[in-house]
Amino acid sequence: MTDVCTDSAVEVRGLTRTFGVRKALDKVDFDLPRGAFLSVFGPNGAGKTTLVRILTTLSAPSKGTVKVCGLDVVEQSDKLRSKIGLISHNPLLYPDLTAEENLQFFADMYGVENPAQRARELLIAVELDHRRLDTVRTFSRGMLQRLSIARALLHRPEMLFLDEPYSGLDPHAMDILDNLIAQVRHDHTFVMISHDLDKGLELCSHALILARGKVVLSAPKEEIDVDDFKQTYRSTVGMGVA
Amino acid sequence: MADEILRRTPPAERTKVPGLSLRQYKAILRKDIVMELRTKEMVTSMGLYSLLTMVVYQIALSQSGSAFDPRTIAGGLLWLAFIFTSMLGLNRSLVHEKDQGCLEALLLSPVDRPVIYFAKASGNLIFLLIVETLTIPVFALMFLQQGGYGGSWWMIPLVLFAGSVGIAGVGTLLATMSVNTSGKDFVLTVLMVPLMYPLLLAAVSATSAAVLGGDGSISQFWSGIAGVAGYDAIMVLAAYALYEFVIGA
Amino acid sequence: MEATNAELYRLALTDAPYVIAAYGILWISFVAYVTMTLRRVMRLEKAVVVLEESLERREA
Amino acid sequence: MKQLRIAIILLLIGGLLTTTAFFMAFFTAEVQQFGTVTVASELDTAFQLVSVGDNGFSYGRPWFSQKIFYFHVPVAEASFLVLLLSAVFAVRFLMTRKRSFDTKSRIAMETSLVFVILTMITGVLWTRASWGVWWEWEPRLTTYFIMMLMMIAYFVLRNSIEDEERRAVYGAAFAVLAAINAPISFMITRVLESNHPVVFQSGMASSNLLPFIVAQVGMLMVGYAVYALRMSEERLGERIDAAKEALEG
Repeated sequence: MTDVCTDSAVEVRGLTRTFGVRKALDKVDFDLPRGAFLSVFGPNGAGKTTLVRILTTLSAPSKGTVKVCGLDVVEQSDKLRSKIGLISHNPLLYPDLTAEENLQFFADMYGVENPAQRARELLIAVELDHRRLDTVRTFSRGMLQRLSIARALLHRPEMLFLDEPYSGLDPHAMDILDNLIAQVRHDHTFVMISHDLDKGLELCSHALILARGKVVLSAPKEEIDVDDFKQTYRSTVGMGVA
Repeated sequence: MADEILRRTPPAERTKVPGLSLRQYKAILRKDIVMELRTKEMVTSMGLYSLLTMVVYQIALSQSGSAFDPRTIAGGLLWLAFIFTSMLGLNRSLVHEKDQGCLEALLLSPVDRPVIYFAKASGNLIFLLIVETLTIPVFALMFLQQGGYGGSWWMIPLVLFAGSVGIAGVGTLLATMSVNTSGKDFVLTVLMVPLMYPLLLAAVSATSAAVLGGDGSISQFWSGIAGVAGYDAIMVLAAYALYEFVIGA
Repeated sequence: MEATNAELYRLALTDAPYVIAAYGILWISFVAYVTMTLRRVMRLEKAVVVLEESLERREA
Repeated sequence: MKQLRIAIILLLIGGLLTTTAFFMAFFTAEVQQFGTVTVASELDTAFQLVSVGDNGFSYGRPWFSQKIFYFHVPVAEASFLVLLLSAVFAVRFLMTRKRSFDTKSRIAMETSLVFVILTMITGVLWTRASWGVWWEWEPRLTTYFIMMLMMIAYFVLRNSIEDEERRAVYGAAFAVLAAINAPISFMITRVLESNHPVVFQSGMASSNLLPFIVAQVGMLMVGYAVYALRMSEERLGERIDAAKEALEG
């Protein structure tokens, strides 16, 4: 093996994020193998968003080291950014640009070769080709979500981050999203923030519960007893906001 | 077939693309221009705003009598209109980014933060210059008919450009901050006007020299331009240095 | 003679109210600001003592 | 609570020095003259006889309002130094992201604002006494007015941001901009100024210089003491927060 970091997609050591007395994350440790699907659970204010912001290089750790795809999130953030994609409950698309313009714009930002062709093939893949000349403002919630998946996959990332992707979707749109995730599941690593316990457990291969910035539970799915897990989760919700 | 499209690249194929920053700069600028051409939001609202300002000026000058020469305060009136108009546009330009979380998507891409700054500032500069070009003839027609124009023709464009660089440069940073506050427009005004004070003072001095002409106007014009240029150089540099911190917060 | 002299003095002392006002405002503001801050500091110190005592009791 | 003790000691020494300077200003410092008063005949008076001419006896008109300067200038200088201090802490905050630097920067800004307001008040009174007008757009006063507006803007900005860290970053960025902008404002008003009187008469007797220096040293001590006092208050607040966090967690 020439590549030293082949088996760990995420490596978090002693990750602490503080500002003053407030600890958003407190000595978080965990590993995630390549190809895994991690669901992060926790009540509001537990530090889920902060964790994902750090993993996606949007904020820096106060202490500890974080490696994603074998790259340090602070030192090698630029390299890392072209290896990850984010699908959020926010579409992250410009409403006044057309679907095609949006994708081409982000293709330019990522330095994708042949942006026009790449955008087109993704539009076909998410079945939005017929609407490619319409501004995104006119799209339904489900279409937006599909387009935002296409945006996240433009630069062929190794890892995908999902920030509550299901919130605000109707059942039909959820099915489509499930379907798309299933299609890319086999060769991407996933990290998903979720409020929906059942959905999150169904999709994941690893689960993590955060509460008040600390890891309450981190385990592969095989080791998890669903009832116990739900019990633990509920007890953290009772702990409230840090 | 769909499967191949959604696949990731093998790690070996990744290389840093040369000239990426320039491509990103162009992409952001082009996107802003395309969006503006489609919605015409900023230029219409800014243009209308500056026309309304002209009406307000008419009211302000209505009692001054025929002996009063509006040319003596023309520079001040113009820059007053521009500074308040610019804030309208700056605010809009950053609200676009903020609205659907697009700024986050921008920050997630492998783009150097200064590229975002310069692209956004260039876009704002272009829109500001367009509105200024539209406003000047109207202003001249309404207020400067008697007396005429004293300086050389290139003086006004020069001072307009130099002043707008400062407004767009510092304004882009301030708007990036104010867009994340409650009470966006108000905060932008409060931050912007005092910071713009030296620029406006120098620009008004140069503009007045250009409009009035006469003895010593050339030296007054150049000292004004020097002031504006000095301000531009220092403050745009500072804004550029601070942008990375501000946009990441 | 004396009247003119008084006039001279009056002329000199037209400034006086402003000088007095300047110093007065300066001192009063400083004293008021410092006193307010000191009072807040003392109140906070009491609160710190209370809280940290109960913290120690809990840890003990 | 070492800082509190230092604050109080410095406050006492500073108070003592400024009070000494106050008495020196009125009892030992030579009274400056501001023009002359001419009377028809020689007077038996303490006023200095300047010249005897054809149209009477000229006596020096004592420049009483100049006494304001003994404190006005030290306060102004202290305010500017504390603003610089605030900017330095702001830069250090941006480098380290430690909240303590943000607190220091904010408190320094607050202290500076107090001093700037006092500068403004004494400045206005001096303008009234010396020139007979309440306000004069004179470079120094104008600069301080702009500085005051920027400082108020700084607090408006901070208060309109919810997220604590973002508030700190934006505040720091604006503090740096304000500190850069203040000297530019001053220089540009200076350069473009043409028709205003020169404020300072050059040369000062040593009896005037001494209270001036004493007041300056004293005022700097008071300035630092105020800053330290507010800092110790903030520290206490932080300890209370930490204790509450630990108790409730």
